Amino acid sequence: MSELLALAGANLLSPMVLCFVLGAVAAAIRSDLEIPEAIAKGLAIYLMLAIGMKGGLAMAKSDGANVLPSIAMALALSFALPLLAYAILRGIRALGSVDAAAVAAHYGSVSIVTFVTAVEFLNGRGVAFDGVLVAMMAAMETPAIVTGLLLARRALGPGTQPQRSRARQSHLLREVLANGSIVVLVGGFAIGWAVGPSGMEKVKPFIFDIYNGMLCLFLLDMGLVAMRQMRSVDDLGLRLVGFGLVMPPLNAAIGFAAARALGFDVGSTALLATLCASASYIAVPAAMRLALPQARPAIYVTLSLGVTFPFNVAIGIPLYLSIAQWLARSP
Amino acid sequence: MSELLALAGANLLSPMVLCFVLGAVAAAIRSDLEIPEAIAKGLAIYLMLAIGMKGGLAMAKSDGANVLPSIAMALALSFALPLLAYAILRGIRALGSVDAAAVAAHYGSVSIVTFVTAVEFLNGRGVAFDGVLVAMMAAMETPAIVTGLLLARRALGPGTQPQRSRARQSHLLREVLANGSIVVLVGGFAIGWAVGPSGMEKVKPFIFDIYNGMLCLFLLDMGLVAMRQMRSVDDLGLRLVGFGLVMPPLNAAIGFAAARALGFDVGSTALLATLCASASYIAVPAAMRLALPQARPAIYVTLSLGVTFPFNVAIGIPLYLSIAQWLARSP
Amino acid sequence: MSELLALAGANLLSPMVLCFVLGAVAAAIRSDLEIPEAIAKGLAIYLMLAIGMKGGLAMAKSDGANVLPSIAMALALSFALPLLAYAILRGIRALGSVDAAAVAAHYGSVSIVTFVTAVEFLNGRGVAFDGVLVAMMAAMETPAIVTGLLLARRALGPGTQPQRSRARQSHLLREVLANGSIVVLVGGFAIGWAVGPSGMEKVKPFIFDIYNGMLCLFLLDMGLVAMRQMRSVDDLGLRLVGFGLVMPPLNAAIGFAAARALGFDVGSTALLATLCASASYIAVPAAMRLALPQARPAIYVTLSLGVTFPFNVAIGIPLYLSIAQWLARSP
Amino acid sequence: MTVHRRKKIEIVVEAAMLADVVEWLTEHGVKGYTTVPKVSGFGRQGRRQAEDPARVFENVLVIAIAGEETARRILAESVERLRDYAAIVYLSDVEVARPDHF
Amino acid sequence: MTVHRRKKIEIVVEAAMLADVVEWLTEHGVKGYTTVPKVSGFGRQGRRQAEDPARVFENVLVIAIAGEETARRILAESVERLRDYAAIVYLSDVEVARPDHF
Amino acid sequence: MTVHRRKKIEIVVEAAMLADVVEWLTEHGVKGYTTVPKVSGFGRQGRRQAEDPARVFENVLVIAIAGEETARRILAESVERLRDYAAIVYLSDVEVARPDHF
Ligand SMILES: Nc1ncnc2c1ncn2[C@@H]1O[C@H](COP(=O)(O)O)[C@@H](O)[C@H]1O
Ligand SMILES: Nc1ncnc2c1ncn2[C@@H]1O[C@H](COP(=O)(O)O)[C@@H](O)[C@H]1O
Ligand SMILES: Nc1ncnc2c1ncn2[C@@H]1O[C@H](COP(=O)(O)O)[C@@H](O)[C@H]1O
Ligand code: NA
Ligand code: NA
Ligand code: NA
Repeated sequence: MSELLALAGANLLSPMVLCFVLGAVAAAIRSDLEIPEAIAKGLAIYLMLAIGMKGGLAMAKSDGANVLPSIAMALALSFALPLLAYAILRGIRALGSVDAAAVAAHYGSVSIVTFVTAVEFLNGRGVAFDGVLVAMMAAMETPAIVTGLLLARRALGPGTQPQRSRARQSHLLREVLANGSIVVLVGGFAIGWAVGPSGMEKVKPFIFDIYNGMLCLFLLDMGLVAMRQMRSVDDLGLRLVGFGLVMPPLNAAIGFAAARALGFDVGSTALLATLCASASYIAVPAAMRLALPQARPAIYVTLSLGVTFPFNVAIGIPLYLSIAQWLARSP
Repeated sequence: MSELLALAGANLLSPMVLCFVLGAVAAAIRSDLEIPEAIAKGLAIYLMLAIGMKGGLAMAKSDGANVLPSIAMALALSFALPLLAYAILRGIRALGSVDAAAVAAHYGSVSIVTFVTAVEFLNGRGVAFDGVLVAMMAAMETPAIVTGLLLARRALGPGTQPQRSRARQSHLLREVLANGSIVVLVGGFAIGWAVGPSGMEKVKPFIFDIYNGMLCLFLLDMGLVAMRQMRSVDDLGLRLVGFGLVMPPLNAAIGFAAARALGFDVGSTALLATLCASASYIAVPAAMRLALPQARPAIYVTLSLGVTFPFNVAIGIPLYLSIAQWLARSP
Repeated sequence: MSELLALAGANLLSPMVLCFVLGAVAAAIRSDLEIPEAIAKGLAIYLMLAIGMKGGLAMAKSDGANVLPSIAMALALSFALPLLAYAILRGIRALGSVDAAAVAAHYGSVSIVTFVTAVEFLNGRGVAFDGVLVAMMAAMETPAIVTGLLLARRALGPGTQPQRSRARQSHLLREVLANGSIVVLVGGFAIGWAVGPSGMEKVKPFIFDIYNGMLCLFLLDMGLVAMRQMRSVDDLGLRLVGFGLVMPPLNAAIGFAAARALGFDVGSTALLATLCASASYIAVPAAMRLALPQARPAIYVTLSLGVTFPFNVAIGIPLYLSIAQWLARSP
Repeated sequence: MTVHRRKKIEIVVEAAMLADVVEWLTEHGVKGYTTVPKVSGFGRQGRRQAEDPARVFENVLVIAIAGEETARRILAESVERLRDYAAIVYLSDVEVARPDHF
Repeated sequence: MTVHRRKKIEIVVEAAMLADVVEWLTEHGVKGYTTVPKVSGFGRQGRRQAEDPARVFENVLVIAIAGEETARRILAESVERLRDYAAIVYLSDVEVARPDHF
Repeated sequence: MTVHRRKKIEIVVEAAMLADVVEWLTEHGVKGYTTVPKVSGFGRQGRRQAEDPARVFENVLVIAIAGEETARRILAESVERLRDYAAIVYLSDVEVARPDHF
């Protein structure tokens, strides 16, 4: 426990995490501070590209034996995790079935920013991890959406759902399969793998050296966004907020089991737990808004961005690493 | 004098200042060159964060004995400086009392970009300065607004001013107290102080190495903006333009006295004079527009951005450094 | 030939060109990936400034004897090249005379991004070139517009053209003479020249070190934009697409002759050929839309951006370098 | 000059529905439309603020000039069609000079 | 389908006043409004160009559909209320299908 | 309060023509205008999507409130003036409170 606190304390002394705190404070005192949307999107694309390239470079250096089983596991997790979230939400009577299905999809998918923060946390403590985790993150983003929609369809019954027009359907498919973040992430991964160490040397100052600084700016924005979203948390009610805090460790537990099955090292285990614990707040909301307009965005965005995201950044990530280290010591 | 010219000449040979000149030339020949607003804002946030962190890091290395008196002095200066500007404007019958109050508020506050340019100028000549100047800049931004509003209230008399609605009042308060630039600057300062040299090492390539280059882009934009604003200068009339050129050295003189009282070194003296001499053109206009709609923005924005800002960048900063060096030599 | 393929293969293994491919793939699978317009413009300004400064720095190190004849040649080429394009378009009966004149103007002018990609390609193979090429690029951007408008005026006959209002005419003149990209490029060139190696040292990390990485992001966007534009290529018809593929090598041939007349080295020869071969897709469309509204942007933007630009990036640039190397070996 | 009466249809709708609304207008045979992006607002569904990360809270304003009958049919259908979405629809009278365009 | 007549209130006003105008409309009981940001223009106060650094020269366009009486009251009050600001207000007739929304 | 009738002129036009349209409106003596940037649309000239690199496919929406006669003259002239460009023009009735402003 004291080890955990020390870890969390050390975490808070990195400029990156402090920038997140700064953003949150700025929003809390209702500052008019605003990162222009274009800058935030530009930073996100940079981070996706850099993290993809780094993962690909790591793969180029390793033997790559565990790629296929890892990705199969990621797909299975993303398909399955929404079922647990849905069962809990219905069990505690927190939401109707359509809203529950929408929320469940968010928790089966992943938050890329949470992953990036966890990677930075591991780097800061010198904990290594496998490049395949980047590919697993990409694989986990979308299957949960399918499960969520199937759950909702069952609830709505046949015929209740408005007929999808062609434009809307094709839009949804694109959202889900060719999501911009995933394309950049996977593309960066492939590039890093293909060009290898000598090719990556050419972009080292941009991709490696200034990475932490770019992350500072991005986390400043995330602090702002998360805290502003937290203002709406009161409207959720106690039961839902409790769900948003309890679901991450539960999903992380499933992640630990999966990591053990794959024979992962400490760092990879912590990252897989983080992926399972995190909830999407960009890709899945966009998909739900198109495919399931009856579900309320005020609920699913606030839960994932206003409750679960800050919980994971402040408490979850150090916790998952502690557990991964403890698991590695116990046979 | 020849020393001053040599200094000014050297100043003009840095890529940063030449980028400012380039922006001004582009605007003068009516080029359609435009830095997107989002980029300009992103650059400003980067510069605030970097300059805050650098100041905090400098504080972490020093003993910090002079922090409190310095900040108290900064607050006092910002409260008091508008009185002189107001008296002059009324004395030369350049403006009515409401417009004069609004303009006075701008000259009591500070221009962050002018400060950044001065810091870069000192760095280029190897002149050191105290990290506390960054905190002083933050402290000087808002008190002048209060003085300006009090001056205007006296002029308008009781009851004349339209009742402030709740939304507008709280908006103004936020503008003034939780201004985004100040939050980032002070936050960066706190972070730099807290994480110290070892923590800052992680973001060195972003915060230190590429800083001058980012400044190039930002000053390119400022050159454009300032020159485009200068086009409206003709409408001001001779008396006001004269005010915009004479006020900076007058306020700088007060800054020299304050610096001597605080026992500042050469670099810190030059910077405090620069802060006093500079006029706000972002935070104060935004506050005035809400709190004092009767005052004309075409006057106060043009004066601070179109007259005083270019004067300080081209002539003021080298002048204030020369004087600070001369003062240091004379007992 | 095998040498050419090897070159093209090596080209494809740089992260920069792979980012272009990634953007094209993302657009091809209809991903919603989008680089915000402000970021794209910011990157473009950065690249112009950096490439200008690098060219100026190279000039500062060389003797500069060939500057005037080179620029005179550049102006002459840009004036003359549209005549060939126009003759071909009319000869193959691909377009009416107004559309043909508009398209011809694009092929006489240059694509800055194609030039930047070529420079990066040369750097990757260690091939040197003369700084004056940057000045030649700037000189080639606008004369072709004048030729295109004269061709169109002849076709429209006197009086047919709507009277230009003052606002529109001055707008056009500004577009053409004080185009933002050119101002930054030429300004950066002048700055690099003026401050020399010691001055440029201050901005080295920003201008040199992270340049390749910034180029990655920019080419990612260009891949997206070009591939999205290629979707409209079907509407062009076979004859026009053929024109868009044959015109670049034809113009490149003229570039080789000009390079020989100027006594250029291998790298400069390849770059001049690239300039001649490339077609404008930003400056000229904007000018044509104002001055020649009867011409159809769907044709000229699709041809230059959707056909010629990707051809030059994938095939043209390695081809022109091979030829330049072959020419250097044959007396 | 003779002027011709047409109806202006204005629709404020969540950005995610833009493609759908445009398809629907086109099915009704409008000859053109104009869209204003990044619009914010307030209505039954509460505050909707453009430029959120997921663009889930962004509105767009769609304007179409069309004949009276087309406009009335679109207004009538909108009740059912946009029921689940943040959206409003309203018509007004406009005068145009070139009747063939609309 | 029966259509219902309402008034459209349109206000072009300097961006700094947006929060204030919205509060004022709400006090009058409008059930919703729409705002278009980054609008430029020209009027008695001269040229106002969006995207200046201090956002002092940016306008917004506010649209609200409301009942006739509400609209007239807002128009009448606007004279006094927006006297010192860059602003214009105008009303027009619109038809809507769902009367309870406005 | 007495209200005064004016005409609202709305013009959707390609961005490249903005300076020209504004000059033209001013020649007709309008006392003000408002411009909304980055507007997209569809019309006879096909799809026009704002934010393309060359800004060749961007529209703007220009709004001017003016007297009836001015508005009719502008509408009449628009046919000739904007023939070669992507553009539409339409008028509608509005009510204002301060007749001297428009
Ligand atoms: N009375 C109104 N006047 C103007 N705009 C409205 C009004 N009601 C709603 N809106 C706009 O329509 C969007 C959707 O409305 P709603 O479906 O009622 O939430 C809102 O976000 C507003 O932008
Ligand atoms: N006659 C008009 N038609 C359209 N918009 C106008 C008109 N007059 C003023 N405006 C808009 O309202 C803003 C404020 O007007 P003013 O208070 O007259 O400066 C201007 O910047 C324009 O955007
Ligand atoms: N019927 C219409 N309703 C609304 N906007 C239109 C209509 N027709 C054209 N527009 C707009 O006017 C622009 C130019 O139209 P056009 O010249 O017909 O291509 C289009 O890009 C649309 O933004
Ligand atoms: Na998850
Ligand atoms: Na000052
Ligand atoms: Na060319």
